Amino acid sequence: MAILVTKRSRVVVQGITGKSGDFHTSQMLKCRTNIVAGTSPGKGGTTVNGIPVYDTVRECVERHQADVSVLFLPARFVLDSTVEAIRAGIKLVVVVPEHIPIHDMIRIRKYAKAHGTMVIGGNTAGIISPDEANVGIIPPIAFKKGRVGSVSRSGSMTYYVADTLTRSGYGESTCVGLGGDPILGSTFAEILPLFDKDPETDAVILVGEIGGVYEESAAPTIRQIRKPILAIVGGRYAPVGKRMGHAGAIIEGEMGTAQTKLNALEEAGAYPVMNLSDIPKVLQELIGPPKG
Amino acid sequence: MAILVTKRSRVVVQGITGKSGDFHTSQMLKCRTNIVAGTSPGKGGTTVNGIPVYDTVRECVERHQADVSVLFLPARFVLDSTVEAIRAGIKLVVVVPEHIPIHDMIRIRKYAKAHGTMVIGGNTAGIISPDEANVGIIPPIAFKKGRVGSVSRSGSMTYYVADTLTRSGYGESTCVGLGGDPILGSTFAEILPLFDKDPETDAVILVGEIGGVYEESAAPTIRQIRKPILAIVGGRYAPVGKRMGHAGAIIEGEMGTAQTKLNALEEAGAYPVMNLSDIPKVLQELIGPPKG
Amino acid sequence: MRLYEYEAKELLAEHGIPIPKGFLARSVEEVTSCAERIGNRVVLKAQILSGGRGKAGGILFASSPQEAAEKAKSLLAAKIKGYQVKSVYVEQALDIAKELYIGVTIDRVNYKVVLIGCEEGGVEIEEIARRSPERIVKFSREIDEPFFSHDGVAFAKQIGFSGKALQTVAKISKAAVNIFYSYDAKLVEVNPLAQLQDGSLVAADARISIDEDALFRQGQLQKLGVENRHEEGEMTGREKQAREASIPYLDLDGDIGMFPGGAGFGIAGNDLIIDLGGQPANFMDSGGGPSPERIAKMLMLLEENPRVKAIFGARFGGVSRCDDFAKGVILFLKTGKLTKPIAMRMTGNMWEEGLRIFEEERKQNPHLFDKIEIFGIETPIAYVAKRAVELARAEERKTD
Amino acid sequence: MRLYEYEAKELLAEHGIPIPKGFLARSVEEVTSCAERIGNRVVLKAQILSGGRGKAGGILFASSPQEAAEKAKSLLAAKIKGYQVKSVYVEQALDIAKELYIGVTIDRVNYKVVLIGCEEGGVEIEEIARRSPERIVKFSREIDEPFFSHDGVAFAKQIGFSGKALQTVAKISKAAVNIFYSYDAKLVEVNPLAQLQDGSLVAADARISIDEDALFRQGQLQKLGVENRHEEGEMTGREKQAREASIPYLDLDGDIGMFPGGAGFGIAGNDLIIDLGGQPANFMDSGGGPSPERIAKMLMLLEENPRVKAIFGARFGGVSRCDDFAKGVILFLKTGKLTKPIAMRMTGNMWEEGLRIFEEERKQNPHLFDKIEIFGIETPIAYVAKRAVELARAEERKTD
Repeated sequence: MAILVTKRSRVVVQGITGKSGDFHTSQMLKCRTNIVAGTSPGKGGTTVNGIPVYDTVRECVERHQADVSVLFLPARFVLDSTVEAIRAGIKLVVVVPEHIPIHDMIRIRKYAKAHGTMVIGGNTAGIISPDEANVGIIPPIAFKKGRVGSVSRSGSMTYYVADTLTRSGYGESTCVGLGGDPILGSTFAEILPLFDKDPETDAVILVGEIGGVYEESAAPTIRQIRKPILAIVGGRYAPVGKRMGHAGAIIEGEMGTAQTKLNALEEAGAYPVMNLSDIPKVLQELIGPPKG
Repeated sequence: MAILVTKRSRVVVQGITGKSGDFHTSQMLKCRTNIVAGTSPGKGGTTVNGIPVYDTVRECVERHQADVSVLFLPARFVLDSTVEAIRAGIKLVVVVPEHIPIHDMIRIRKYAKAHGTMVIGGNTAGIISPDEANVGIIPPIAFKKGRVGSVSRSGSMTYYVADTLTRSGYGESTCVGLGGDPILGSTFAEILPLFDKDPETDAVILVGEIGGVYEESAAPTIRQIRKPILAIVGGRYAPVGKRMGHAGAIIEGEMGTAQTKLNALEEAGAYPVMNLSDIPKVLQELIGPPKG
Repeated sequence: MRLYEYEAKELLAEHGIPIPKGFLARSVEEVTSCAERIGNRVVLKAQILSGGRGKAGGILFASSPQEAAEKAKSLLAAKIKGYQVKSVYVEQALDIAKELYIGVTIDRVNYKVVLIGCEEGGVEIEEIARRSPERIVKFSREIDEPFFSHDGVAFAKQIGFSGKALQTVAKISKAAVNIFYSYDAKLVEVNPLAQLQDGSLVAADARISIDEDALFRQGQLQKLGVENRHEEGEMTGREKQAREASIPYLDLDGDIGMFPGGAGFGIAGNDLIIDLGGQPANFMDSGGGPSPERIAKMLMLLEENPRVKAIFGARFGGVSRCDDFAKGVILFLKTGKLTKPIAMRMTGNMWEEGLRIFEEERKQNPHLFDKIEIFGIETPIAYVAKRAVELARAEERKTD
Repeated sequence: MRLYEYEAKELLAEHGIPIPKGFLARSVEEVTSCAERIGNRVVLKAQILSGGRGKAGGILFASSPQEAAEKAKSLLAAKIKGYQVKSVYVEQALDIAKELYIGVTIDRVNYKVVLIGCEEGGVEIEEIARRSPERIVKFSREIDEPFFSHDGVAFAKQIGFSGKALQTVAKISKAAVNIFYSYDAKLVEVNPLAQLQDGSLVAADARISIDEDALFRQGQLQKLGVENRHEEGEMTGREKQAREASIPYLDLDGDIGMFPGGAGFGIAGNDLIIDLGGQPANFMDSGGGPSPERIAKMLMLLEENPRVKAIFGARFGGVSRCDDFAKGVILFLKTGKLTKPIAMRMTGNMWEEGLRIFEEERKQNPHLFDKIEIFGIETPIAYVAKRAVELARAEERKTD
């Protein structure tokens, strides 16, 4: 099965005619991702990498039953394009661009929630389910189909975790990059339950990092998850960062260091892991040796 | 019974400490309108005409179960104050001020519809149910409790219709002034069904006038009304007015003269009446002589 | 409140809608230098607050600065649709292949904001709406519902555009919606939106109408020099005089001076007089809560109107109180200028006080009331109207 | 992106929030004349992009223009919290009875906009939030949900205001929300909002932080002269140099130069090195899709850092491709400046191409690769990290 993206996903690339959209479409196609269409207003009727281009997402949904979209567009167009995808009925939007205005991300989140759409990113490397689909910019080299999921705030850590899992024989069911922007479309709390329900996932690696409160706010969800969750939090030795005025502290309280995050995650039932190389050992204890 | 405002209405006056709010509160009280509270931010704790003043409408609702509000405020504050009343749970808002920005009135209408609140006005003389309540600025002199309702786009015509009804012995159940502003909170289509359901109303006088499309758009509703409706439309001899660009014509089509309005109303089942003095004769035919 | 074409175009350009090169000129010399700056063929457009300029001779073409100067001379001396032409917009003449229509306005029936588009435009747009409504594309939206770029794309696509023009029309429609909201507009109309021979799109003419009642929050328009104004081109002198006193007033053809209360009875009163065989000389509305001074001014307008033979007055005091009304009438009577008979009814809020004021004055100066008949709630309004018609007939007989 | 106090106050004033009389001064002379214009007692506030100025000596009082001049002299020569003081805001000293707090920010957990108020304010506000959270009033709203005047009234009432102050706090809170939306702010903080002895309210200090990523649509801020800036007061020279090249970079205390890919592994890589007994000399991030030039620049920063003994490189090509990475590394190697050993791993998108580029260069100029060990997917990253630690230890032994 895998989660979010599978062989059956019907992917539309928004911004397919741009340099980046064009290149990564070819890369995603190499992973046999089922890309059915692309959009670029004013370029409807052309093709890119053999994929038909339309002016609107609605056409992609109506003619190709697209259900997943991935964005390769400048940050300033992300709000518009995401809302377009949501309105057209797309159920998963993967936002690759970074530096999206914060207010826009909150608008996107509100819109997505109201319409039951999941938005991943911005500044995400994407989502990969090895042998099924690769939606975003994830280099497939380190990935191999397996039974461990990962969800990470960092693209590079997604790669290194997969590198570790593949190397140790566990492989991955699905790896989700939440994205590196300060305000994210989806967080750990929304992804973990999907892994819990996925029959092909036995354990999940959660990769957090200093800053923000996404790890802490995932704690209540982690308590509900039955599958083992391994938690890594980057920045254990990071110097204490600057804070954003008093208001942030009033709202978020005493959160945000790697230690408070690890503590919160462990308290909620996750297994803290210090380094990537410790993952196989801990997995072995929790779910036994890799299968196959 | 009467409609919209009765003895049981619990009225709050928004802007009660202003010159106009103060004066008309005293006038409404003379008609024994059940005014329970007034508002004026920053003046909470004082009294006007013996009525307690609060900073917010919410307090008036919580402490006095207010359910009707009437506004005496400059036009620029009407959006804010109406939304405040709606949010506080008020179910009928009577907007006396005129010259309310058109965009604001559309915002008000949207907000009111979403919350099931009825807004009357702007630029309305108000609503009077003789011997029950008088909410607004209607001079009670020509009014007498009876069994004919009226709904009018013009304050002065409300008075003259009542003058006619009272003089002929029919009297009035409730008289509703829709208001003279170009965009109204409620229209004929919303008021007529209330009269139809009111056991103490036997017939309704609808008073329209040239301009806009409120009469034409009431036609479908009029077809559903079982009680007789007498229709007067002012401006039968008015010179053809100027129109607002092409867009208005595209949206509204061929509507807006007194004759098209009278035709539309008659076709929908209303009885056209040319002059006020014809009303008693037509009423006599439709509902018989006045009672009592 | 309609904006001048050059103001509307300034807003369009500010919001990214392409407009032809053009400059405002207030004299023949300015027209010449503008025409020189533009080069080639120019069009001179009289800046008046009215549509239908073209048919009325307010739009002239010129192939050279010399020709522009000649034509500007006559244009700047002309009166078009009642307006004295005070300025001319000198614009590059366009090589138009096709005229389109884009407009944003309010749907007053459904309380929506509507974006309207058509692949045909110009002066024929209303005719198209009537004849082939299916060719008109309408996007109806809740107020304040964000209008996204992709909405503009969908709109342009539905009108029938593709390729580069699709993107341009999408942008223009989004910009038009932005203008609508930014300036509290009642109407934003780009008509015609011209498609040139090279395929590019440009706003050949524009009409923007602002809600006067929202001007208080339109600081930017004030900065642009836009102020409250009316389409007064076709106003009579008396209408302008009334407007200066903030009295809604319209001259009509009859001989009975109408001196009513609110606008509603102002309109219905005219019907009443005509049904009784009279002819109103005017429409008038006192506005809400008029001062005694304004009441007096209203009467003075009628007294000074030579058409008026008799005056029909009606006051049902609501927000406008009878005491203020009575004071105003007396203020006028005391000028001693009244020569015309008045039949008038007064009732409503503070009528006792109004009556008392009249009675007191009558005791002091009974002669002031020689030509005025004042009725109260006991007399039906139709009787008072009939009396006014009789008075006018009597005056007519006198002059015969 | 934090605004200077004087910029923040300009925005406050523009939105109707009362601010004390004050002027910006860039020299002792200007301070004197500002103090003269204000009269009475003034406060001199160092304009730096950092909080905690008061405790750091950045806020001084003066009873006369002479005293102001003296204090300005030292203030304009001072470095406060790492910032050279370049300008001073000269403001009327306030007779404060009470300090309040009003702020608008984003609740990142719930994706809401939150208005925060407290009848106590100043530097103690965080302490209050911790100790007595019930005293903090929070109004949490959906993004773009209109904030009405009556919301402000309800908010002010909940904080505990009545009468005239209720109206003022209502207005200020509404204005703060307006500012938050108008300028794509991350934070709008009026703290302290000072209640003076006469009961009036005035914004004694203000902090506004703008979302850099939304600056492209903040034309008005650009007009006000606000441009993208960073809080660089405490930056080292190398950090400033990196920032000029748009490379996120932070100096640390160790001796291993960190040359990673994305920010995520940039952070985790530091943990890895420390766990392996090493000490990173820096934090660095290449940003998305770095050019070969930027890659070369990153290496140069490490080469030029005298602390650095060895370099740990890691590239997992995603949006940043390995071919560009290899080109950048070679660009640097070709400068001939490399003196430090590098242990580096490269894999990910276009790794074959990257490897090919290295191999070709090695054939041409084998000596360029003397100090660099390049690993691929076959080698675990922890091994490469360990190798970097070993190399640093070896260098250390050499210098001993």
